[in-house]
Amino acid sequence: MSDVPVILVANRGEIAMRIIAAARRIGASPVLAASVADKDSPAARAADRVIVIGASPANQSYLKPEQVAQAAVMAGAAAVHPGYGFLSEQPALCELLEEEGIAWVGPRPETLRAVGDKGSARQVAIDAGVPVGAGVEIDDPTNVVALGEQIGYPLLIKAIHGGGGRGIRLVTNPEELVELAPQAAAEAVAAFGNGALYLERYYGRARHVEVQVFGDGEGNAWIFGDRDCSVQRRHQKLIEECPAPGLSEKRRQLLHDSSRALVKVLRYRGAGTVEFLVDTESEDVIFLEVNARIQVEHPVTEEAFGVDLVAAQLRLALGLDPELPDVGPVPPAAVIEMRINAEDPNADFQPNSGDITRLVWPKGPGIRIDTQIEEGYRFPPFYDSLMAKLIVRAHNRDAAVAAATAAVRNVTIDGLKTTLPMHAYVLAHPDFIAGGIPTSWFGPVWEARKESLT
Amino acid sequence: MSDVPVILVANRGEIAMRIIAAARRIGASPVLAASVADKDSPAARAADRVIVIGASPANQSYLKPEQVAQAAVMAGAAAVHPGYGFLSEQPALCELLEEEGIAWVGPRPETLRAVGDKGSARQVAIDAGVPVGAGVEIDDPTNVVALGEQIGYPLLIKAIHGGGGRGIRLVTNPEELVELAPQAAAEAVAAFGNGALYLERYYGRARHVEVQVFGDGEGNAWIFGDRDCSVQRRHQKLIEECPAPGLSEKRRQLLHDSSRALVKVLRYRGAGTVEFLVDTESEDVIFLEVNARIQVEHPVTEEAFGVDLVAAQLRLALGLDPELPDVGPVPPAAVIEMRINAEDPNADFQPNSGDITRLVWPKGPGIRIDTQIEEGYRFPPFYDSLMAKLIVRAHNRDAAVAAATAAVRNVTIDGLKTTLPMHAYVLAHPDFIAGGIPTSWFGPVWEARKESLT
Amino acid sequence: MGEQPSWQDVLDLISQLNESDYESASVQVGDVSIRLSKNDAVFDAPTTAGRVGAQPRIETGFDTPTASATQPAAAAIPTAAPAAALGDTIDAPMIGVFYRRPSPGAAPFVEPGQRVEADTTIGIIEIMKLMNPIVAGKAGVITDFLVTDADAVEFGQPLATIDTSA
Amino acid sequence: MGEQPSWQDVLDLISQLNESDYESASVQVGDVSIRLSKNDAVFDAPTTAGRVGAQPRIETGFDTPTASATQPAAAAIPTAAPAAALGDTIDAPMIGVFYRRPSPGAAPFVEPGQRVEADTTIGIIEIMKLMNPIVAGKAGVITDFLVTDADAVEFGQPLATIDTSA
Repeated sequence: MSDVPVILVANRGEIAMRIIAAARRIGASPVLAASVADKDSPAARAADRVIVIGASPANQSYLKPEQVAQAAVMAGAAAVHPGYGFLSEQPALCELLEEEGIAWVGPRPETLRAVGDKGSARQVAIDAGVPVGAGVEIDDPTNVVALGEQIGYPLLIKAIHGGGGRGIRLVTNPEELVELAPQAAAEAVAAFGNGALYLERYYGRARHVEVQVFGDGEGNAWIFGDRDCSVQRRHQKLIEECPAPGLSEKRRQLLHDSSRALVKVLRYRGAGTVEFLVDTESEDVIFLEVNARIQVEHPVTEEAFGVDLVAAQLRLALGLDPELPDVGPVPPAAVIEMRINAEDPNADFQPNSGDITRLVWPKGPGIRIDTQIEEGYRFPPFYDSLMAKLIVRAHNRDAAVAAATAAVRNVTIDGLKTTLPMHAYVLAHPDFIAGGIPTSWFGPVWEARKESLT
Repeated sequence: MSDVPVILVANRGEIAMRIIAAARRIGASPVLAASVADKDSPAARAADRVIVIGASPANQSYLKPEQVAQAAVMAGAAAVHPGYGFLSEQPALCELLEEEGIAWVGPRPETLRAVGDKGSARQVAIDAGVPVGAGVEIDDPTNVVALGEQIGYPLLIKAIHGGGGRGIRLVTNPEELVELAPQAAAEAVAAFGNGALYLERYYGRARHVEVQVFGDGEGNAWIFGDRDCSVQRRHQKLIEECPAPGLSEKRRQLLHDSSRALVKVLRYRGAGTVEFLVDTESEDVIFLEVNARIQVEHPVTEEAFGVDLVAAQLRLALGLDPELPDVGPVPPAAVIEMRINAEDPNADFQPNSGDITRLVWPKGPGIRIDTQIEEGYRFPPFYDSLMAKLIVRAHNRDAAVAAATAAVRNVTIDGLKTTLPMHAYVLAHPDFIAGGIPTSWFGPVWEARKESLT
Repeated sequence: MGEQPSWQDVLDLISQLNESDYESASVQVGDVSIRLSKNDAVFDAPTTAGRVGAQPRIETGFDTPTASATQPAAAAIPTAAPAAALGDTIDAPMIGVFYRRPSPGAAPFVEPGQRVEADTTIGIIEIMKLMNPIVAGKAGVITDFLVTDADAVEFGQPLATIDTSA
Repeated sequence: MGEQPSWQDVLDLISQLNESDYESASVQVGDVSIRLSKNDAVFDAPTTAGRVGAQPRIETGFDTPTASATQPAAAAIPTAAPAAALGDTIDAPMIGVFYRRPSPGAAPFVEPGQRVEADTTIGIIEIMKLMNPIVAGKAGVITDFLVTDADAVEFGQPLATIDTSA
């Protein structure tokens, strides 16, 4: 066997390029497992070899564990990096590879299972002493005042057997609760055949803040600060930044300590993210979930701390020292990432595909572009709409916002509609500039802009 | 007049690209003053307009102040950025532009004059209380012991009327001095018609350390740390890094304070560099010169501190706030720049030109490439051999050296001989890895390598 | 040329020529001949009979009944392929290891020269220990196998050639 | 040629020719034949006569004496068309402002239709207040001025056309 380990890249697009770069960084040989649509892609050209695993639709290629595993065997891979999405958090591929003695670049399958389910993830968090959202079942819908006090207002009444947004009521005070609880129980019986209800605290103006962790698999953790990902549209992140602006030292410490405790409880292996809801109207901090993979927004952390998380993932998977430093809770720089999607922000973010006829990226200090696209690239219709990530670093947040604004202005992508106009708008908005907007901010602001234009 | 100011870029190659990027960063319109050879270059395509100022040889184009000034007038330029080299430190172009009311992106002409001459620069340094090299004229060649003590050993005896390396003798102790001084005087009479001699301290194992300054033109200074540029071949810098490794706090403070004093004395305007010789065998720190321009190696400072020095230069020249932060003496990152020259390191660094048939850059966190070259670019024979600067940043020096090593390994430039093999060699050398090598290190080490290969 | 261009090769060439600056082009390799014109002002030779206005024109040299048919380039991409009978292949429907025999030592499912129907099993692809029978997918005579027994194959890789006109 | 070109070779050649300055080209190697034209004014003749062994053969469509010469590809590149006499220009030897008159209101140095010698002054270029007389550089008849009086000109910019055959 050659002493150059083969890394199978089981993904596409910008993250495939990123994993290939990390493989080259550690002197490994990247092999791409590609669908037919991607067999001549820029990532395919960047890899040492391409193995076509299936047809263009993801459910016939990138989502097939046995096809990826077969490619790993054929490639003689020492490790498989699943990127994000696709099979990255599925124990299935991980276990198939284990049988073949091929390393999985990610946590153990039992970790994937433990954090993959909301209920068990919540239990893990409770075990680790991490704050979780208050929730309580209603025994008697006519006797709810004490429960309401216990949860706090505003709160949501949810039908236990409801789902998909049905059977949920927002309650802002005890009077409403007393009035609505019996009603909701009756409706739940009618709608779901079961009147069981529970109460949950409602955070209408909370931020999405997450912590980047890296576990050695034995309970020890590196913590690489936090990211704010509150610029969201329908739970899709649009802009991320590191560090999260305006966090008090106390809150930051709670987030970081909680994340460290989770890594310890899970004996977490490799890169992961612990997501929290950070309320702007109370001091509450609530655990949301653990993302057991590298995330789209990992570059802001890399640039802020001067580390290579993907190379560290590969090293750890190969049994090597991940070569990561111990760092402080706040990085010495501010970094913003803008997701450039092939979506038309002026037409309800409708995705589009086609040929990129002209492409110019800004250059200069602190600018990083993670992408697969290039001039002449035909952006395919089969996969998600992320075209590129524009990452900008500066000495502090104000400078980073200014640099990001200039960078967005100096991108040219012809041939497709992109989310660039949305970025220009957000970066210039006083609320964003002030920092600390909640996840509920973008939707109505963008709607209001649209109305002001018509 | 439009409210988008025009910046005339009076240079070529990678620095033209850099200035164009900075102009775009501040929302200005870059116009390139190009020779015929460069009129279709990547920089020409990146600019909003190209003005052909003269024939391909630099002395018929880039070195002609009146041609550049004429282009500035024709472009309606608000400011002219001269880059480095060419006319960047010549008062001539600066003064022609002043007459036209066009701003010069650089210090005042009197500053250029004051620091452009070794003698006057030394006097400015003395006035500013900056340590200069000990030197003393010999009155009586038979009575030199006291003078020798005053200078310290080793020292050089130099004929005042000598030059070009002639009439210089290295002396390591008083006995040699007593013996050689009369001889040298006699020889100087014979060779130069004048026996006048002086003694100068000799530093055979000194480092080249420089300080990045930025003056507001009224005596106030920003200091952006220091750079080590000691990997040199025949006074040509090959590798630069920020911060200079292994400097004691005391030495660093002396360098920074001296540089600040010079900015104050000169009421220095814009970006500049103060170069020092830092001895490795004594505690001596000696002022060498002020480079009154942006330097080739400015990116290491930009990446280390998260600033945009070229954009700051442009802003200041346009009468705006340069938007620079106050920073500490040591940056929160380590950055290394490798100059990739079109030279064959295995053939005495002989330059070559021709078509770049294949070009692949490494990607990933902390990597920045400053270049004009691209696949298919015909590297011209008319100008200097700098093709690209590969800049790598990491959280500390060890990580930066490792990242730089991987980055160099992952560059492919086909069609020309480059200095990449030299970089790979230096980055892997224990002396370089340890840090703090003197400028005399590279020459013999590279020679020894060559001999070991044959 | 040692090998004849495949139908895909021809399509690729046409696509490349279409993106080129050439107004017209003529390429002949062995018995494959391609002539294209963006303005139709050329090819006054006997072959130019039956032009369709200024449409690009493809002439294949394959000796099939459709070979001299004039048709627009765009239409030629997947449907047009009047499936040159001799060049037709059976492609791997999945990644895996291809076996021509039901078990080691057993006789191959089919041999070159043998006639198959669309549902005839011509081999097995093993993917992560799961055995998947591979059927011919079309009727004809297997002319050759392009992979060796127990070769790893990728999705879409041609396994065998089949003469569907036979 | 020792071996037949591969299909990839053919594609590469077409791509290379596309980036070349040729208007048209015809290459035949063994039984591989490629003919390309960017302007379509060719290929009327029976071109396949006169093969030179197995050498690649390129036929350009220029109707000049060299057009039908057989030569290796590399040699053909810079030896371009014999400079059409009518298209000759007098180019600015420096950047600046071009004046056709010695002073405002004065008569122009030369007018179109006028014969000049190599050392005839045809105008002045002012660069940063320095006036530089511009001479024709070649003998002939000035046919036209391409810049207006007091236009800013760049180095190498054509100032006037000259008929050197007149």
